[in-house]
Amino acid sequence: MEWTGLFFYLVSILIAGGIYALLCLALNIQWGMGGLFNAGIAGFFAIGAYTSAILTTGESSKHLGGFGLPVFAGLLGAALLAGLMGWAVAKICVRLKSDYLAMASIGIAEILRLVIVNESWVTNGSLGLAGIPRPFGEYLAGRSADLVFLAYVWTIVLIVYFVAMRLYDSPWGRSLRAIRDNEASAAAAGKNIEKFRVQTFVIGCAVMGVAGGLSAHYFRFLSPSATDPLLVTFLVWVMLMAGGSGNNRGAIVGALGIWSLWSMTEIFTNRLPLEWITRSSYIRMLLVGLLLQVVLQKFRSGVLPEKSPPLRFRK
Amino acid sequence: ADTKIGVLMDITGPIANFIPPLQNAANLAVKQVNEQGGLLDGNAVAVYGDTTGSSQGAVDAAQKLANVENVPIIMGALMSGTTIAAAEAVSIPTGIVQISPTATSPAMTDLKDNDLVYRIVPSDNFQGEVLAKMVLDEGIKKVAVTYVNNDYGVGIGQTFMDAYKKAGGEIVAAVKHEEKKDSYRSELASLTKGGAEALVVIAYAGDSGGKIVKQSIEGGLFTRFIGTDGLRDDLLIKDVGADALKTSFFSSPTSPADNPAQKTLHDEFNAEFGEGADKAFVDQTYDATFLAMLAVEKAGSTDRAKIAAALRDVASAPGEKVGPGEWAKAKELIKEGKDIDYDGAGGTYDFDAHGDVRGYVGKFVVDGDSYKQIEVMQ
Amino acid sequence: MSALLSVRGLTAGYGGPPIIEDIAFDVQPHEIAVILGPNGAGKSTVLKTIFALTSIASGTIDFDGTDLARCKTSALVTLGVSAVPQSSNVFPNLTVDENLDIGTYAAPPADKVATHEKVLHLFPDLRAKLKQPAGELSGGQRQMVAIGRALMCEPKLMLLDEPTAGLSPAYLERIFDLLLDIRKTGVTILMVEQNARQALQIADQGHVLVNGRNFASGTGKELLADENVRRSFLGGAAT
Amino acid sequence: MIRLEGIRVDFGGLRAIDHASFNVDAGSVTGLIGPNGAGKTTAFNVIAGAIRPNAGRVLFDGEDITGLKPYQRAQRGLARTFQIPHEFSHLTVLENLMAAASAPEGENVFNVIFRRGRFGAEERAIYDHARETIRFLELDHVLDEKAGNLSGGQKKLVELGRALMRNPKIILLDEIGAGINRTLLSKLADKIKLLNQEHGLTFCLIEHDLDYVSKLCDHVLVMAQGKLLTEGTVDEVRSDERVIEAYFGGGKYEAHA
Amino acid sequence: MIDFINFYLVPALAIGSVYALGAVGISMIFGILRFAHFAHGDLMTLGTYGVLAAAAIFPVNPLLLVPFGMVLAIVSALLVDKVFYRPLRKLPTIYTVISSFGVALIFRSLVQLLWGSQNQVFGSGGVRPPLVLFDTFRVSVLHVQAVVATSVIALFLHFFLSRTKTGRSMRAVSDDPELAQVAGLDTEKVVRWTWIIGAALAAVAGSFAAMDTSAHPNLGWNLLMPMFAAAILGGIGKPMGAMAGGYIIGLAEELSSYHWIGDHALISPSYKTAVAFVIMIVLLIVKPQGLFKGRLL
Ligand SMILES: Nc1ncnc2c1ncn2[C@@H]1O[C@H](COP(=O)(O)OP(=O)(O)OP(=O)(O)O)[C@@H](O)[C@H]1O
Ligand SMILES: Nc1ncnc2c1ncn2[C@@H]1O[C@H](COP(=O)(O)OP(=O)(O)OP(=O)(O)O)[C@@H](O)[C@H]1O
Ligand SMILES: [Mg+2]
Ligand SMILES: [Mg+2]
Repeated sequence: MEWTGLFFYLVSILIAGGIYALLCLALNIQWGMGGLFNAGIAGFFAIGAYTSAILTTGESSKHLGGFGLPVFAGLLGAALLAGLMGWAVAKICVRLKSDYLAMASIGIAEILRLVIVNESWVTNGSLGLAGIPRPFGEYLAGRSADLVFLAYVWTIVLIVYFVAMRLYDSPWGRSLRAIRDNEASAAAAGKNIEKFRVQTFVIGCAVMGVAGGLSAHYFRFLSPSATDPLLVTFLVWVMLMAGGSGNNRGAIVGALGIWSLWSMTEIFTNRLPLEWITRSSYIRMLLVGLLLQVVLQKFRSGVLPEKSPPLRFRK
Repeated sequence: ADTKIGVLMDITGPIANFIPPLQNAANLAVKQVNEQGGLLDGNAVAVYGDTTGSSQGAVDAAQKLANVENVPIIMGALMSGTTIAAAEAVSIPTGIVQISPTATSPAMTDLKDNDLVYRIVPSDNFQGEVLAKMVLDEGIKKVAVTYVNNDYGVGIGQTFMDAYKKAGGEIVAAVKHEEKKDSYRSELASLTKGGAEALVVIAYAGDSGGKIVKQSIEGGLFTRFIGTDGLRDDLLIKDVGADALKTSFFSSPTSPADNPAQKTLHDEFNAEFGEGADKAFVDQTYDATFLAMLAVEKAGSTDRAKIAAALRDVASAPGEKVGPGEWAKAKELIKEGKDIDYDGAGGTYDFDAHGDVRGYVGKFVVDGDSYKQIEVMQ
Repeated sequence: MSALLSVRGLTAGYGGPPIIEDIAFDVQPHEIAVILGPNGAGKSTVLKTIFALTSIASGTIDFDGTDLARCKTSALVTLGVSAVPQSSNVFPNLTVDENLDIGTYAAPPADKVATHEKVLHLFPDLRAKLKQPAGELSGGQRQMVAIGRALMCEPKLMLLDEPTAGLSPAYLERIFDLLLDIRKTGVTILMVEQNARQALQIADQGHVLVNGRNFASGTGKELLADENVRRSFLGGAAT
Repeated sequence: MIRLEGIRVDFGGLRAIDHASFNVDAGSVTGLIGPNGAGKTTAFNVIAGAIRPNAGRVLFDGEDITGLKPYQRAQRGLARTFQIPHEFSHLTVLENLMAAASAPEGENVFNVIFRRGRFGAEERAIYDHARETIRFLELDHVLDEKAGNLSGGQKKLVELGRALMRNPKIILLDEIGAGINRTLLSKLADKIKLLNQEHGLTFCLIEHDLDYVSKLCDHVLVMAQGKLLTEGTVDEVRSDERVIEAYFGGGKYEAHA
Repeated sequence: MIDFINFYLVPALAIGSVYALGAVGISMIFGILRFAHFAHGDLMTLGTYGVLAAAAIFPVNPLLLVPFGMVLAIVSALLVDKVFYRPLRKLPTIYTVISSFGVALIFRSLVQLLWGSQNQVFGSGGVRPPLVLFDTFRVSVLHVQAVVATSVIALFLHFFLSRTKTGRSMRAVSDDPELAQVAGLDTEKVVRWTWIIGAALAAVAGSFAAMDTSAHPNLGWNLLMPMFAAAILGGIGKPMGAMAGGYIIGLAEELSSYHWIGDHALISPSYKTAVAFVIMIVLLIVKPQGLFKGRLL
């Protein structure tokens, strides 16, 4: 029993870690490769989550639709809508320099959050959407459903990883990194900066949307508390930096590593002496904050630093 | 051996400021159990999980409680969002009973939960309706309403307004407001239009609710306030003074008639921690924790499968009444094989088929530096 | 006669493998010393190392009795060393006036107004641009601001990294004249130049650097006459 | 090949280019000289599209390109270098050059994800071209070094290398010589001549070293204070009174004061 | 009209003061250390609790105790800079951004550990009678104090930045830290001053916010986003701009729900925060360098 428990805890870490890995890969495409400082991850995540949830739940009077589509269609919709939103944001903001883009995207995410909380005819506001199905949910129940979901999540992670690798190891990726480093000279080399950036931003946002969708299906319930920037935006940045920005494998490693760190600290703080117990959560946050500093100082350029892709025909 | 009781709370994050008295409440329950014979054949140990106020954190914390700590039952969480996410993703699949002391979202009623998810506060719909009746009974025909934009405020606010209008009241202004702002004066300015007799505030005293009351008194905008359990907090009296609240009244879930159980609990709580018994949701948190332990005791083991049935058993009639702090008595009765029925500080808790309770709502007014219950409605 | 600046066995780099190895040379007071060499030889690195901007693996840098290898960058100006880096050598968002003013903060000159006037006399083009941010200047104008700033603190030793790069012939000449001039006032100069031919003409001594090592040293005249040096580094036969 | 007509550029109150008009002939190596702050770099920026002129037109091969963006001009065969190096600092030297090449197939996202076969040959050709250029620029030993870590002169060479990778019709060189070792510089001159004669590539270069200019250029444009002062062969220009005054500082310092 | 002043304008100015004081620090840190300081809000909280702790000992007007909070904030900021930020200074600034995010967690959990996470009110709390002028203007005394204090601070700050050597060095360091070192400026001293000013003002801002309502561990974190917006609005690295930005954000948030047209709030108060962000984004797009040109000052 102990062991099955630990096994399923591991499964849960891997599921959440997988969702974070998607976010990290998406951010890596945007920031690691494209130099686009997206600090509004939570916004695109939320769009994906709500889209997928609305598309897949059964008809309801409390919110828009409830279209009862299969999960896969929901995730596709999440990618499309988040991508579309990304496109609109990129069209307006992509010219901004990195710090400014960061602020603009934080602002947009915050506006989106307010829309989600206030426009309850679409989202049921703060009361949230219930009864969101899991993939193959009709055949499975109980803990084993988590295993199936784990496989589902990681299949998507692998697909996105391969796409990200292809993007990275290509003339497209190279030009993108060139644009990141120096716009003026990229333009002088005939690169249509705006086009590259919009493409990057849209691809990244679409993946963030998928991650959002998956989280909605994982929790089976979606309310604004699922799109908290602390856990969605900032933590993802931490993961990417710790894993090594510019490196897709680093993104995945960072996501798993930091999420494990984040999650497991509680197991230790729960074992503090009794008189500390009520404060254990504060101690945990303190610990997380300190561990973060250690990670930053010890793994300067991330666990796996950025490398230029190899050229296959070079000896 | 000791038995772990999972306590899931939103300790850090957006509602951090509500938590300390609630942790005290849970700890008090555990302490009393251990002083009066312990749980099963050992002591009870509360294991906390922190949801950080987000779904991700809630699921993660619940996973740890369920799988690493291996708890037989979970008390919590407090916000509806974190409660339902933890229930859907963890408690239901792992077959753990979860009792929330405070989650009021109507969505909880319809969860496909294999009879595992309970709560001991009535769904929002209930308090809203009763409040409407209470206000009309006072002879107030025109009110302005403001409610906080979260699951708590929206739930009660909407049902209140619907019920109030249906029963003939007039709502002259209604404003939904965001939490955590510093000034609500512009919201208040629009609420004053229309000449309402009183302002209905559905928000927490520790956050927007307290600020709204204070700022309307300072601005001379309203003198009469009607609040819900979130506002009915000693902090409010401390903040604006009893004088300013003379004509105001508050609703809060309670137990039928005048409830000695509540007084017992409050006395013990204040004896232990000095203050805070009157904070929002202290009663419910204590009761939920106590109930959780009763259910484990009743089940006779930490076998998760047996606990759900046991919980219904100990919470509802028939059976010998047990109240807050009466663990020794309860343990004795269970050992004798007798049926018990826990009636807590916050209500009698008879679960319906959905794991919800029908509640009683009390009407409170300010009395000195705390509140006095003057009427109970069902 | 004791050297003002004496570099011994200097090995330094940027954290990776060393860029310069076992460099040694002396600069006597009131001298103009020039460092030459192909691109990437490590010339700038030598100057940066003296200015404590790289990490030193071994060696000493003795300036007037102080070991600069143990100094903080910002302390050097107070000791009387000022520098003009090769690139990003002005504060782009500060006006020209402010750029010059910054030069006086660490080591105020005896007479600030007079020094200011002297610099403007040297670079009259700047007079019209005093209130303009330095980032909006042309390449040559920036160079003037950078040198001007380094002069504002009345240094004992100036480190110049390619001061004439990007300057028009008129200014090129003027800079070289200036160097001779300020040498007369007692300032010692260590500079890196690619305009090697002219530089060697005014230099008291030159050091050729190749691949991070001392390759050849001598007086300006000697190096100019050296066929090997000329062919490899000065762009072929003398015209 | 390039024609500026009545170009005017104002920076706030400052008129950096004041109704200048001139031509850069196809197949020529044209020098652009003038004192510091004359507006030479600004003129390049106008031609390359980095700055919109306040008035006037830019023609390229007879076509008005005033409204085009820098990248569009680059795609039409216009390449430039920057006076202050603008390297891709986190890319290696090799990647710097390869990234500068145009790769229509390889820069198509759809191809990149789904049809990787489409750009193999193109990529190979770019690679070979880049290696060749690097060899010529004597940058072999720093092939895999991040460009941000290069020395000042090496960055200039990378700057030139990127322009060469474009296979352009015309290259604008902004003080490529400043900071480059003289021996290498004369080799660059040979290369420029070669490209000009054998491939008919047009060059326009800003340079302060007149000896160097005279070695390379058939035609010289002289700018001063935002205007075209004069033009002609190097020798003609050298003996022009106005040029001597404005450029060589006439009677030493007074001319500027 | 009276309503407008009493319920919209004056409170907006008071909130604007809080944003302004907080944004100055963010803006200066952004200008000089080049990173978005996510722990600034929590630094504010820490300072506020410093005042609160002092208020528990000395029974005087809490405004007089603000220096205690300033000292606490300054010491913490300097310590954190030395231990956490400085080792990362040579790396891309994103590392420091992430680090500051961790520091925010550390600050917040320390406040929670030391003082608990319940709301705490200054002094006896209670309703403070407003200042009534001409029988019609009713404004809170604290609001007036906040606005006046902010103006005085703005004057001092302007003087410091434009007249003192340290102040002027700040601009150089913000432009090019390495060159500043080469030019002999003590960059570490400049950095120290940046923290001192930023932290001190943060403590003042936090105290005003807490005295107006109550103190709790999320106090500063909740204010962080509008403060960032204010810093951006004023043009990053420009303290005076940030001040103006703070007031603009404060005014925009409060005045957007005034019934400018007809009888209804122009924009639902639920969207207050959004208004601030929309203004920020629009400004970023049309005038990316912020409202005020030039770095610092
Ligand atoms: N962005 C700008 N804002 C304001 N003024 C500018 C800007 N760029 C250039 N200038 C001014 O325009 C004039 C021409 O500058 P430009 O860079 O074209 O000169 P240049 O001929 O290239 O000189 P150099 O040989 O020194 O590089 C100079 O006086 C310069 O100060
Ligand atoms: N920041 C750095 N990090 C790593 N390597 C560097 C760095 N700066 C320079 N280098 C390397 O050190 C070597 C010497 O550089 P340095 O700048 O000293 O050359 P230089 O002699 O001044 O050349 P130039 O005449 O081109 O300016 C170069 O090969 C360069 O790649
Ligand atoms: Mg150099
Ligand atoms: Mg130029």
